[in-house]
Amino acid sequence: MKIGVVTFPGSLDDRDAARAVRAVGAEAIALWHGDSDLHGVDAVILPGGFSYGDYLRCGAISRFAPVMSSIIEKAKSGMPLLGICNGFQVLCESHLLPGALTRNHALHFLCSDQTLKIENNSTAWTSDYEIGQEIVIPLKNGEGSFQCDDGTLARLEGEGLVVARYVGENPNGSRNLIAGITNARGNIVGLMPHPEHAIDPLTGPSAGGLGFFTSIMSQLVSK
Amino acid sequence: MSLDTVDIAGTTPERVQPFAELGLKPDEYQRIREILGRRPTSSELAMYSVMWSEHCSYKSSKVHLRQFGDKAPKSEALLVGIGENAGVVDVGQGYAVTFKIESHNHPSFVEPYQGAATGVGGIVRDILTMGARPIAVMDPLRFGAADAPDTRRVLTGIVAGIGGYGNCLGLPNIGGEVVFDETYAGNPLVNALCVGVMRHDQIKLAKASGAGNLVVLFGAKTGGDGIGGVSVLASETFGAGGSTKRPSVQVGDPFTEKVLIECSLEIFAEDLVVGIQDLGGAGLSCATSELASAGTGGMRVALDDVPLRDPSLSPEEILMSESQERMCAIVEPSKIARFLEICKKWDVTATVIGEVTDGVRLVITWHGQTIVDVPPRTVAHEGPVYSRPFSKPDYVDRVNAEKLTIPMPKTAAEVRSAVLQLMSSPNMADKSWVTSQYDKYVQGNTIQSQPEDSGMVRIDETTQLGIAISTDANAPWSYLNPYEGAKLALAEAARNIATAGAKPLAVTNCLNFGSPEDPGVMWQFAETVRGLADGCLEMGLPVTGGNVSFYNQTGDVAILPTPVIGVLGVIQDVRTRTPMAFDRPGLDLYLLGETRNDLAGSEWAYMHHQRGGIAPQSDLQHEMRLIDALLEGQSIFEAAHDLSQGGLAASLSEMALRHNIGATVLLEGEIAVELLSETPGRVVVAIDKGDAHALQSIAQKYDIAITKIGVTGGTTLSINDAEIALDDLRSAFVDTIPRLFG
Amino acid sequence: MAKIVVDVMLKPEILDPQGQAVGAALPRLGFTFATSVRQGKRFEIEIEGEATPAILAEVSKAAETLLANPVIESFNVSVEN
Amino acid sequence: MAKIVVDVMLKPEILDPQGQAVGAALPRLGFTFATSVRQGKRFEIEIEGEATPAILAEVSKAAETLLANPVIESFNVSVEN
Ligand SMILES: Nc1ncnc2c1ncn2[C@@H]1O[C@H](COP(=O)(O)OP(=O)(O)O)[C@@H](O)[C@H]1O
Ligand SMILES: [Mg+2]
Repeated sequence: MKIGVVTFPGSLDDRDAARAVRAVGAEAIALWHGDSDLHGVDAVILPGGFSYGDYLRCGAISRFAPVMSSIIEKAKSGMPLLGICNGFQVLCESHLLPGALTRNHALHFLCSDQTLKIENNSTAWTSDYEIGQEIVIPLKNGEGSFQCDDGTLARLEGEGLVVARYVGENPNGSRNLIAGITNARGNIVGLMPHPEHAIDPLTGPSAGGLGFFTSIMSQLVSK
Repeated sequence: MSLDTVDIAGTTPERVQPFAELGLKPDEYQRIREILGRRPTSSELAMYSVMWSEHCSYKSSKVHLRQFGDKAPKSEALLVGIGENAGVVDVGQGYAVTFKIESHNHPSFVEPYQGAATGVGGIVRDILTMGARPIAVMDPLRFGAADAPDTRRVLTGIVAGIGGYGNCLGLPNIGGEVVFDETYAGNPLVNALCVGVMRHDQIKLAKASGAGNLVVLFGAKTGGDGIGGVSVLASETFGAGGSTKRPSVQVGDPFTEKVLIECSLEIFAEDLVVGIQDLGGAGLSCATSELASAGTGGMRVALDDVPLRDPSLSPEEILMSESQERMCAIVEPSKIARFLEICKKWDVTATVIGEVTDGVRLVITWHGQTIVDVPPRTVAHEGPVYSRPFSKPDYVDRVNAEKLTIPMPKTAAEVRSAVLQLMSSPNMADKSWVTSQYDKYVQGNTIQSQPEDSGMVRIDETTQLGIAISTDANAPWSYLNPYEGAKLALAEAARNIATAGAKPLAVTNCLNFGSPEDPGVMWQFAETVRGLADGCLEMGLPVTGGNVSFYNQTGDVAILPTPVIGVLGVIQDVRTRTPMAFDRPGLDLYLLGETRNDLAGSEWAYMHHQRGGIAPQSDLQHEMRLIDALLEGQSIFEAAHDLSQGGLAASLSEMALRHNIGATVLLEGEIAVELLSETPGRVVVAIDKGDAHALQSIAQKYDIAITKIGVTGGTTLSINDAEIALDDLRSAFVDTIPRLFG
Repeated sequence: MAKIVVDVMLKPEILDPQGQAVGAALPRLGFTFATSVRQGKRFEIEIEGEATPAILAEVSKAAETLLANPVIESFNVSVEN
Repeated sequence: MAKIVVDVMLKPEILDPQGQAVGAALPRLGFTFATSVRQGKRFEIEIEGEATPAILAEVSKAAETLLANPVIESFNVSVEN
């Protein structure tokens, strides 16, 4: 199985995402922002970081990278796509997912070990979790507050498109404690915290993030 | 605007030049004239003045810093020593590690966010320049009193700036310090450490050799950043109205630096450079003169080829600009095409601005006219050297003679309240409000970070080889006795490495002091360097580099002498490291080392506004035996935590709160001393009951006193008959910093 | 040469923590004039030649696709003299 | 009720990485109108009653101490109608 990991200028967690992909036995394929060829990958991860410095709005500039046009097209026809942190921001800016990620309500970068509750295990990336399962993975960003209008929020909740929610105090002001969402088809997932940094308790708070990567492996294998 | 050329300088010896405004003394200016055999051009004057400044030339500190070389211990680990951009240490398995601390104190007071941000940017480029991939940063910080009005502005800006830059570069922040003391009001200290790793054969040096090789400037375009002083020169030389306003504040662009890092690493991997230098303080003046003087000697640069952000810059200003995110490389002509291709891939501006010549002079032209023609060594290395007068200041004997009058808790109620008070004091309180603004996970190799005793990162995912770093300073002790203070800071940093199970290997330092023109401050400095050099020799740890920051004073009040010492260690298998805190009940707690009445300079004394008394005497032989004992005992320690500020009370509190597991402790002797004294050379360890024998035999082997002090478990920290609920301890510990700065 | 300004503000229904923080800080410093503060972005764009209607239309398109995120922000284009 | 606007921009001689990033992105999207882009902040402040000269003076003071950092930024206060 081949999973692509995109590197934009300013991507930071691309190596970590690739490490997590290898940890579940898949092949990690490096995709370059300027190259629209997806090299036959079965799924794509948009990693964390500060693409283009995130100087305008997070993800606003990367959305227009050549690689994104291919990814958007494939994802619309069902290719699994996971956006982590900056990747989630890119997904919202690309309108593949609704809403937007805005400044944390405390107005500074926050790096913490965050408890999440999995709310939807029918996506391509969360099938190995139980509904209601709690995991602890790193949250680290300056603009992670999920915002959308009331109608969108009602739709996300009504259709069960919330994938994960923060447990405990709201870390950043996200509406309804939303940490991650999916599209109706369940192939595209955006998640603010970093599962790729929780694949080994030696270097992360737990191995609780590994499920995102084992999930996609089982999905791809069973296809 | 008329251009001042070498030709004109030769025919107008009488022209009055604004050397004093540029910080040069009359005799220094005279020396430049002697070196050149004529008056300098305005561009040459710009270069000499900035390169002969205290910051770049180390003119007041050089005579003392020589001791690091003279007293250097034999070390097989040292691959590159003092003098290059950063020292390089062999950590085995073919890996080389480079690390260094830099200060960015003054700019961070003027504009806290940008000052701190560009401080991180600068040290990261130093590490990159050695050929290494930067893998982590640390940030020892000092601020004025926590409740002083300006501290909020300074602290919040500095912390945001360090996070803003480091996070965007993708460098985990693995440790640092946050210390408050009145003397830092108006003089905050921002010291930034970066560590990088490479293979032995990838080490790069800053030298320009091989006539015909090209000089390439790459990275950000040059603007008028950080050249406040030289505008004087531009205006005085070029008549009224010639100079525009130049910012003295540099603004950082971390995205450009991140791209520059990746671009440079790709260039290094293909072995495309002969030499390389980053542009930091003194910008192109520094890079060209240092590269040339370390090489075969000659270089020619066409300054008008430098890409500019602000086209109105004069040549003098271009030479002195401190625009960030720039590098200068020496490239063989056959490799330049590939070099430029990689730059293009990363969208990095790269321009050939000159070449190495077989001459012995650095020649710089501006639209074909020669504006600089100098022997590069005289700019880079042969600046003035001062043996500034120093003498022991009067305060020392006076404060050493002072008797401490501080409360000494005795009853259970007094002990309880003392511990709560201590742990809620700004210096001891939980710093996670600060450290949670830093990414500690990026790169996926962080094994330990805040609040552990040292930062630890893995450098090989297969063999699990890792390194650990700690930075420490104890300014109150240095104030009482700078010689001992330096040794004690060294010992503490080394101990913090060893508690985690890493073997100390090498030292870097950042020496923060007041004005060197004050003989008392100069004495503090001289004593500090002597202490550090002696300490390093005794402990067998080479100093690989460092930084000196003088003039940290407001009026005639200097900061406390603050030598920040960084120690690097190696650990063969990071999975075996010892964490600072126990994570289960039923373990036995032991104190390694002896407790004496060392309250002078302690946090408890500081909280009661007492600075007097006599600093503890270092015992480095004991420290070395303790380090050996810690390394040998690593496999039986469930936890090990250094005792420093706040003594045993602080260490036990920190251990208990980490995983919310209490402890019951019984102490003999005077309880206030047992809990609050800061006697160096002590560590608390937690072991399984079954390992008591093993611990005893290690202690015996290394002649380390051990005392069983208690057991882990419960929901309180009980000390003799005092009971402190962990919940109460936690609120005391965690509320202070957010209340002050949140 | 002309200067075109694009102002981008969060839509009124979207939470603005930056504006709120400023609004809370002002009275602490003794400034009591504000009943509400919102914070947005201002882009100053220099162009060669005149700000013709055609160019302004282009700028609006750029604002819509890049400078603002229409999901949460609104924008306004004006010419500075 | 009146609306006062404070525009804060980096001084021209100060590096503006944000504006630079936008300036570089525009042509990649086919927008070629800009010769330079600078990015700053816009504060919209609502007050009760009129924007009297006294209040505007207060706002300027607030801009100088809080909204802008005079070391690197300049600001402009105006009244919106
Ligand atoms: N400015 C900072 N940046 C990063 N880490 C910090 C900073 N200040 C403190 N820390 C971390 O917080 C922890 C506790 O700090 P401190 O009390 O100074 O440690 P110690 O008692 O070992 O000297 C350490 O892990 C230290 O590295
Ligand atoms: Mg310590």
